[in-house]
Amino acid sequence: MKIKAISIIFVILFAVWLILNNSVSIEYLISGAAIALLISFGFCKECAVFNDLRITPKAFIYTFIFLSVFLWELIKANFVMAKTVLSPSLPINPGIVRADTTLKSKMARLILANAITLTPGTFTIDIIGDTLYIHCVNVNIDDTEEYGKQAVRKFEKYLEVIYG
Amino acid sequence: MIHVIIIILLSVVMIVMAFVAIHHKNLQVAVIASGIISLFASVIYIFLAAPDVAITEASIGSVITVSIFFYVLNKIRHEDIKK
Amino acid sequence: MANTLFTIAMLIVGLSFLLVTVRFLLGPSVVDRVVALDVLTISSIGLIVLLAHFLDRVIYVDVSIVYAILSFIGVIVIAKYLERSL
Amino acid sequence: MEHLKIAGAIITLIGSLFVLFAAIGLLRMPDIYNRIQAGTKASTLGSILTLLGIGLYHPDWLLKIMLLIVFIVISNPVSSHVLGRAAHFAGILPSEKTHTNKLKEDTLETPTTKEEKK
Repeated sequence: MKIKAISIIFVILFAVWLILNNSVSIEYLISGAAIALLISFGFCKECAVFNDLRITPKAFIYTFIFLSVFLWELIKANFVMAKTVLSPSLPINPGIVRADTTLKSKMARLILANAITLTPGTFTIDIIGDTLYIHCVNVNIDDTEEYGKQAVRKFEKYLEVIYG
Repeated sequence: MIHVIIIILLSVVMIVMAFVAIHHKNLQVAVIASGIISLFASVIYIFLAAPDVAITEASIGSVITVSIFFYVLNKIRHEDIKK
Repeated sequence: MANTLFTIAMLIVGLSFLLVTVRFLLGPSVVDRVVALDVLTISSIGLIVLLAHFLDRVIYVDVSIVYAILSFIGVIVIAKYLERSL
Repeated sequence: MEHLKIAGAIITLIGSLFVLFAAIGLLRMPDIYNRIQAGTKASTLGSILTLLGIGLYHPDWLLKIMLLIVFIVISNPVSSHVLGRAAHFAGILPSEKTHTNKLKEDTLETPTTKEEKK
């Protein structure tokens, strides 16, 4: 499975090189490919970052759905935040809640935590074991567990398909 | 016109940060303030049409210097704990 | 028309610099000031790209790419120091 | 073509307004965790919209600006998470409005990662 991680990192590095140089002439292509190959073979002896990524058509579709859901949540988050900040009474009700996750892959957990950070009123403070600790601006006093579960569930169902 | 306003604004913030860096009791706050000074200095270098100087100032002044300062502060703190 | 809107956007970003500076001066703890540094860096990326539009040269966008990568490293080093695990 | 330029300028204006909201939120929120929320969240979307507007105005810069947006989207949540963690382990308490603090309950019972590393 090492070859998959190396090839993914090679593609990413090569694309970044081409975008930064902003040209596709033959010298840039050759030198960029050589440097990207060197880096991806030299520094990816034990990198397990992309090992769990599935490359199937279903995973591609779910990646697209995940990105669109994420963008929508990001825009909604900012309008909620703007409304909270601009209202004179500052209606906040903060709390730190627990939420369990079923994802096993490290990369999937990283993406889950980042997505939660950019969604309305929540941000991940820490992950200990299988538990995420989420700080919320507006949390219901009666049902704190349910609030955290909802925030995690929203993205988990897509990430379960993309990562094993 | 807008260039002049932005340069004046950045300079005001830089002067305030310089006062903080000199007069604040807490050493960490002083280091962060000096980082902000070189951050804005590199924006002003861009106004003066010198992007290479701006890249150098941003990377050395506002990241590497701050990182080395915090590394050294960390070493000093460990020495204190041992005593 | 478009240039007027860009000028207003630049002024608004400059105003937000002043407000974040006030938070830096007030901030009770060191972490507040680091958050202020983070917001200042992110908004100065926006300012540099606006400048690239006004001076009409693409090389300034590269400066902001350097900013985006390096400021992240700076914030992580400071946070590691505060967490006592550097 | 002209409409695209006007649309880019309006998007840039909206983005700069979000940056301003981030600054106001940083100023008004009562404790450090809420400040991190307001600051990083609003400044992320604000800078994304600002960059996107410039990218619509100059379509030949769009690739570099997309790269910049990807960097910001990846790195900004990580830095906010790291700052929140640092604030918690440096012993900064949330404000009195915070009614549940599960993280504090749990880290008091078991030794934290900070202790294990030493």
